[in-house]
Amino acid sequence: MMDFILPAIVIGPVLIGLLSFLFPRKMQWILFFLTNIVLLGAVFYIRDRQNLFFLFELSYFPVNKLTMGMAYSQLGWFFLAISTVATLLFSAFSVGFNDKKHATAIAPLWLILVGASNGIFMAHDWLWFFIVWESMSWTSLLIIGHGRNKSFKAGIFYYLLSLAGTFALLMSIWLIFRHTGNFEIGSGILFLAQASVRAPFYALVVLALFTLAFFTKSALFPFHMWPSLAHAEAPDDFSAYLSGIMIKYGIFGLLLVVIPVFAASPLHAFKAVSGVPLPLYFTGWISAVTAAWGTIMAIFSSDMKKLMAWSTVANVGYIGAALSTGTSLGYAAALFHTANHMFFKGAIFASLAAVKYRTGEREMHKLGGLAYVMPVTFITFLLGIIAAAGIPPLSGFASKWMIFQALFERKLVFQSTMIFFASTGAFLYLFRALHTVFLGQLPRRFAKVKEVGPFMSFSLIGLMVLMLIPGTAPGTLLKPINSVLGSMGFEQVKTGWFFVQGSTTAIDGGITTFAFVLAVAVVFLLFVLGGKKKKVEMLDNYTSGETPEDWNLTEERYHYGNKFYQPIEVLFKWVPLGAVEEKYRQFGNSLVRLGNLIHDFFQGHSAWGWQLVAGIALLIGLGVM
Amino acid sequence: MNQVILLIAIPLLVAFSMPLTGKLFPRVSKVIALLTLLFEAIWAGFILFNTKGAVSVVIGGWLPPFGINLVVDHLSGVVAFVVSIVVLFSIFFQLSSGLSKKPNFYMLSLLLVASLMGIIFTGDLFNLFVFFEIAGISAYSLIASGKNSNSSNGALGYLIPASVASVFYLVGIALIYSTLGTLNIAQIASSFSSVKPILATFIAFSLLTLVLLEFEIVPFNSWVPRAYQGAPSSISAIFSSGLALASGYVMLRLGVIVFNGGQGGFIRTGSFELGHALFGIGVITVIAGEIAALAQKDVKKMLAFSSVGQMGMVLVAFSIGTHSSIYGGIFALISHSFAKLLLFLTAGLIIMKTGKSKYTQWTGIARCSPLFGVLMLIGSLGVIGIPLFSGFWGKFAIIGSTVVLGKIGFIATTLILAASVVEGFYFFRLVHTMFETGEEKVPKVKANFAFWLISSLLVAVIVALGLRPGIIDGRLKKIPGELIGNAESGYVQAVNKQLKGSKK
Amino acid sequence: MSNINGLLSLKLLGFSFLSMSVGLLFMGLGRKVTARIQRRLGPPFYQAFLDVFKAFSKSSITHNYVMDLGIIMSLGGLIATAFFIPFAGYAVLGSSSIVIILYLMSIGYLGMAMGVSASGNPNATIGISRALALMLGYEIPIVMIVMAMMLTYGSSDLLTFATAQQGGFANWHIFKYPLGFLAIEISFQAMLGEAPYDHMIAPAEIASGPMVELSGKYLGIGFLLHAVQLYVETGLIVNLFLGGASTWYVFLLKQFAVYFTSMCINAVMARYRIEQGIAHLWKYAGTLALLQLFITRLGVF
Amino acid sequence: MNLTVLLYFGGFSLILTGFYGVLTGKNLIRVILALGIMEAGVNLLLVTTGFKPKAIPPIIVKSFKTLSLPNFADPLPQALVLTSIVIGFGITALSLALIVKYNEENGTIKMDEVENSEEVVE
Repeated sequence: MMDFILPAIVIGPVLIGLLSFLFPRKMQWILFFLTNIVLLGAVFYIRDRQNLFFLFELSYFPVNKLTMGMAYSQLGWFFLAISTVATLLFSAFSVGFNDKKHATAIAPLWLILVGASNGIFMAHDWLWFFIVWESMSWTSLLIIGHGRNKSFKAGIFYYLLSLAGTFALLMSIWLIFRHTGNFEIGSGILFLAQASVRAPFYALVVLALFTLAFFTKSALFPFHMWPSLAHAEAPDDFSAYLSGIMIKYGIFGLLLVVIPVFAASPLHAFKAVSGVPLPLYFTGWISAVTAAWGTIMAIFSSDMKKLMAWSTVANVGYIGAALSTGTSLGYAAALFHTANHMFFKGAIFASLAAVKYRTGEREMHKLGGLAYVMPVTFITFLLGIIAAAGIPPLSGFASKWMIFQALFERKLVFQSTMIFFASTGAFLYLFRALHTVFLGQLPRRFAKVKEVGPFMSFSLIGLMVLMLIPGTAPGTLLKPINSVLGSMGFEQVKTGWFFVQGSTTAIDGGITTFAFVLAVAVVFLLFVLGGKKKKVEMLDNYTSGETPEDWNLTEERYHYGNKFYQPIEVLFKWVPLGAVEEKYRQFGNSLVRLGNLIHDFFQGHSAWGWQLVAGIALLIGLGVM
Repeated sequence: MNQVILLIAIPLLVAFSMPLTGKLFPRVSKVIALLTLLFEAIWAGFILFNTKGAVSVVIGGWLPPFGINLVVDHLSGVVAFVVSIVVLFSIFFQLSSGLSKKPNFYMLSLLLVASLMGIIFTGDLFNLFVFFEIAGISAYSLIASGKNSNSSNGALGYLIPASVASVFYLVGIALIYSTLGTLNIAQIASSFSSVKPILATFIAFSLLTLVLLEFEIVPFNSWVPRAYQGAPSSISAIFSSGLALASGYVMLRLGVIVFNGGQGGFIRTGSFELGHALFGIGVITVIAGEIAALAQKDVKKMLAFSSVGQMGMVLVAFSIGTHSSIYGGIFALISHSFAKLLLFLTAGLIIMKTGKSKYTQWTGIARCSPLFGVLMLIGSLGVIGIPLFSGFWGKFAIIGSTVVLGKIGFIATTLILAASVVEGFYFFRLVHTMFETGEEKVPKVKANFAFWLISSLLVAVIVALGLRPGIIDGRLKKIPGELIGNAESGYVQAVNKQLKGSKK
Repeated sequence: MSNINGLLSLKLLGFSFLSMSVGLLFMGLGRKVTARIQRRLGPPFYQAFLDVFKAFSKSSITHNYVMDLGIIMSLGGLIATAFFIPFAGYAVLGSSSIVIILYLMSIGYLGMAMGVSASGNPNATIGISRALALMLGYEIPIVMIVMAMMLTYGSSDLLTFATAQQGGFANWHIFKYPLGFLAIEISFQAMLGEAPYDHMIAPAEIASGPMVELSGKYLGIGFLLHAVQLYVETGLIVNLFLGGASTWYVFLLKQFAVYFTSMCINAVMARYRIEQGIAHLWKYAGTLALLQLFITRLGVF
Repeated sequence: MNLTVLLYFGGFSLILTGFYGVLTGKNLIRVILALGIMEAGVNLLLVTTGFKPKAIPPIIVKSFKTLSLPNFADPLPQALVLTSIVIGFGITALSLALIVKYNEENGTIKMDEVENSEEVVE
């Protein structure tokens, strides 16, 4: 059914974004928020309307009949729905965040980005996919850059990787078009699946190009360093969007293209390890390495946004590992974790933005004790890290558990070990962030800090709810995921509202939550029954009546936060963790040097004639070759 | 179609009357020059919209090979239209800017546009040479009119290699004439395959040296950075968007119609794979141009090297010689003309108003005057080839035709795209620096109505071409068919039909 | 979800008190054992109960709500974990997924860490930081062993592992996975925070670390936390390696045997430096566990 | 040796001589002179293409009863050469003017001694 609601959810935000350039800043943010409310309605309105599409023809000579546009797909809708819900909450946060003091001019660009993002999820063909993908890239660069020199350096690094990825996408699109004669995603997958038998090398090259595009976007190894730059330097409220939603485009792409090809190609097309096709197996290892690498880097970070960016990298590693199992349990786990990560990382970044909003500080060890003055932010962050560490009964556990089940179904124990290492490490760095930012000593200069305003609190509370529900009742997300799997022709996961069947055992979120609540109730009873408690100031207890100022002791100095995991840093001293970045940097520098050399060649005097001779010689040489 | 000669004659007439009228009524003469350019644009548009296919026009009743003919087909129509608009906008910009020049400057510009039209429409190789020389003479003088110490350096740096190359070109002409007895392009095209292979290759080299030099192909293009830097920005814009476009057009004509006999596919002269050589040199140009641009701090030089890179990509497309690659090359050329024009004019205005020519000094300009940042951004997006902006469709077609060429094509595509990544880097670096919050206060840059008119038109064109390639697609898609024919191309057929018809 | 009813709640209540009392009993016995090794008389075996009662009856100081929240969360989390440990072949929740146990245990640690961090004392935080760093050392070997078993049985249910060992000593995993058992013994020492891995408490260096700021009922809960931890971790090992048990007293005996070993080692060992501790865990426990996993993986192909 | 071949040879050697001058010359005046030599060479080449031994001038006079083209010298190359010479003259004049400007700006007419200045005003 040709319907204008699909273009409306893509073009609408873009047009409103362009229009909102004309409004004052406060107005822009409100417009942004309102647009997201409408979008949410629209997205749930189109739910399950399978035959929705919007295609148009473009007159473009090299392609006979260039049809492009959008079409409803269950997979796309799932991504669209979770991203719209998250975006709405982020936008509510931003409305509060961008007051006079903190306002950035990114709202219109962000709206355009939201439109492009919706377009990606609803893409019907490669060309449309490519167009919205690329639009998303450069818009996000401008947002990340937002006029700061340091941010730009981060953003341009992201954009360079992203541009390399999009160009890889461009190449692979044409390589497929050459054989299928159209840009449709479905026929491309079919072709690749057939080619995997007839011309495996060709198919692998195309798949590798796709994978490159999606890896760069999702920051899998060796592109794992851009989030630590870009997420950290982006505007604070945008980081949540960047880390929650934008990093998932690559995952979406992998699910859209690469996975179906492996599912559709015959079994004997690729060599298999543990029942996993070799390329996927390889991808799985890359993901596992990414997870471990991101974790170690996060443990070493002292900048809270950088730390969480590295954590995002690690989480994408989990998702990638789950995808690479090639089982429907793995796909379900990946989708589930994608959604969960969207919410909990959104919550974490939002609460960090709230912290920065009130304190203006990003270095963790300069903060501390904010839990006592910003309870809502603290609880959000706490739930966020519980979810992120994969501790039941919050959402992160269910999805991490499923990831392990998926890995285990294929008996990929070594990858699982790596992932488990990352997961334990996650607990370390997450607690570090919790402690150094929210616990310990409250520095005197932050004693008057207040909880954030109603808009931001509303957003934080909303995110909390989104973390709690899927943990207790995984079915809320797994049922839609099952319909996604069904639409892609995969087996469905056995699940109820509370219950999930894995490969080795089943869990019941309801019972786990019940047990936890009951245990806490017992302890609470004990706590209440115990003796009286008295609240005293912190420095009143352990200084034994001395006045701390006398020995020059302030709260800041008494806050143990810097070099928190010094022992682990010592252990990892010999690992060249920055080697990849260093290589990129060296490459960039040598390019500039080469550029200067070429320029000197042009600028050099008295070589005018020689250049003609050289040119002709070059022509002859190349022609003979 | 006979009125096509007006495109060459009128500006020449006005130009040569300029020294006199300029002395008497300096202001009026400038307006007359501008009106002439406006007439050029309108007339070129009129001719373009009335073009149904290749038509040959004989000048003065002398048939080729003794006389000279002009040929109008879709390709020349489109290119002439774009060139005339480019020159009109640049000169309008120069005229309306604070640094307006003496009447002689406008005379030279008219001379330049006349010669560019000649280059585009002429059907005769020697005539082509003459127009190239006129274009050269006016270009050298225009560069020298720049108000900095680089201008004479730039002019000489252009003059000397170009003159050497034109001597080579004349050698080629002499050899062609002595073997085929004609200098008419269509006649040469139909009999070029009879030339001995080694001689044919030699002729091709002699002719191409000049064309590639004007087409800014590495390593022939040593004149580019200093000429662009020395010339006023409006003239740099004409070089990049007009002269390069016209030379690219000549490259396509000579390569596909003359050397290859309109067969399509890689250009071959005899047994020599000229197409492969051009393909390789094109790839080298892309890489060298983009990397050199990366290292530049001077905005005009950066834009100049970026043009070099773009021309390399177009050369790659032309050398392949398939329908879609030619289409993509022309699309890329045209969109580059508009986008680079916008970039040069905006950059020129900023340099003129602030006196700062390095991008590192541009910090915060767009904070005070955001529209300039937006203009630079849109121009950059157009040049890089980001979807929804004009450059994309050209690049898209070019990539589509290179990547399928097997292993070498794959490698070349990778290199071209890698160079495009570099291009993306320096353009966004430039744009971002403008939006950066600088420490020192930057004065607000103001522009007059003429600039806003020109820039908004250009932005409209860039965005419109990006959103709907179809608006020029109708004309462009006929071009490859006219160049590449089964037996002989539409161009050659048209001329030969006319010759045969008049013989009877 | 369907089996949540009043009876289950009662059972869980029972189990929470069971786990606490067993742990406290072990703590008392442990002190006795240590004392005897050091040729002292030592306190009576019920001393731990007395300590807890005393702690709960005294008034206590707190600094903020996070401290209360953290302390409650820690014990609650660990008790919830204890529900998942099959006791003498009986899983009260009907599920004893090892992955849940491993993850749910963290919430106890997290709560504790949060509570004592909120006390603001840097000594407490240093203790926590060490404990967490050490966690990176011992979790990995444990997980590898668990995975080796999961590979064999195709299940991640602790009860499955326990029942598979029924029918005599020869079936015990301690003989089936000797390398794994060694690895898990080393890790267990670190998990309990006993010497040579007692960096977290390290009384001489950081004044008992996490406990430094706790008083009254907070300290009482801290004791209980340790008690439940003992119950959970010994229960884990008994179920994993010592064949579980079908009767409650055998199970308790086996649990105590595990704890006894640990106390003996604790009584005679000195403390590593913290980074040495992690390195050793990886080097020895890690290598052993990896070998075990590798061997098992080869067997399963 | 055939006269045509000799002329061709002469033309090419003049071009190469001039090209050598362009390649090696540092002094701008010398480079322009070398360019002049190249142009002379190529003009010679062009004229040679229209050269025929024992040809008559290509002028139709009344005494001709019939047109006998083969005996005419080809008039086109001569027209070309004429144009070429004019253009060469123009170029030389312009370049000399530019050299004067160059000398005014840089105080030298040697190429190597000038560095590109960074200052740009428009």
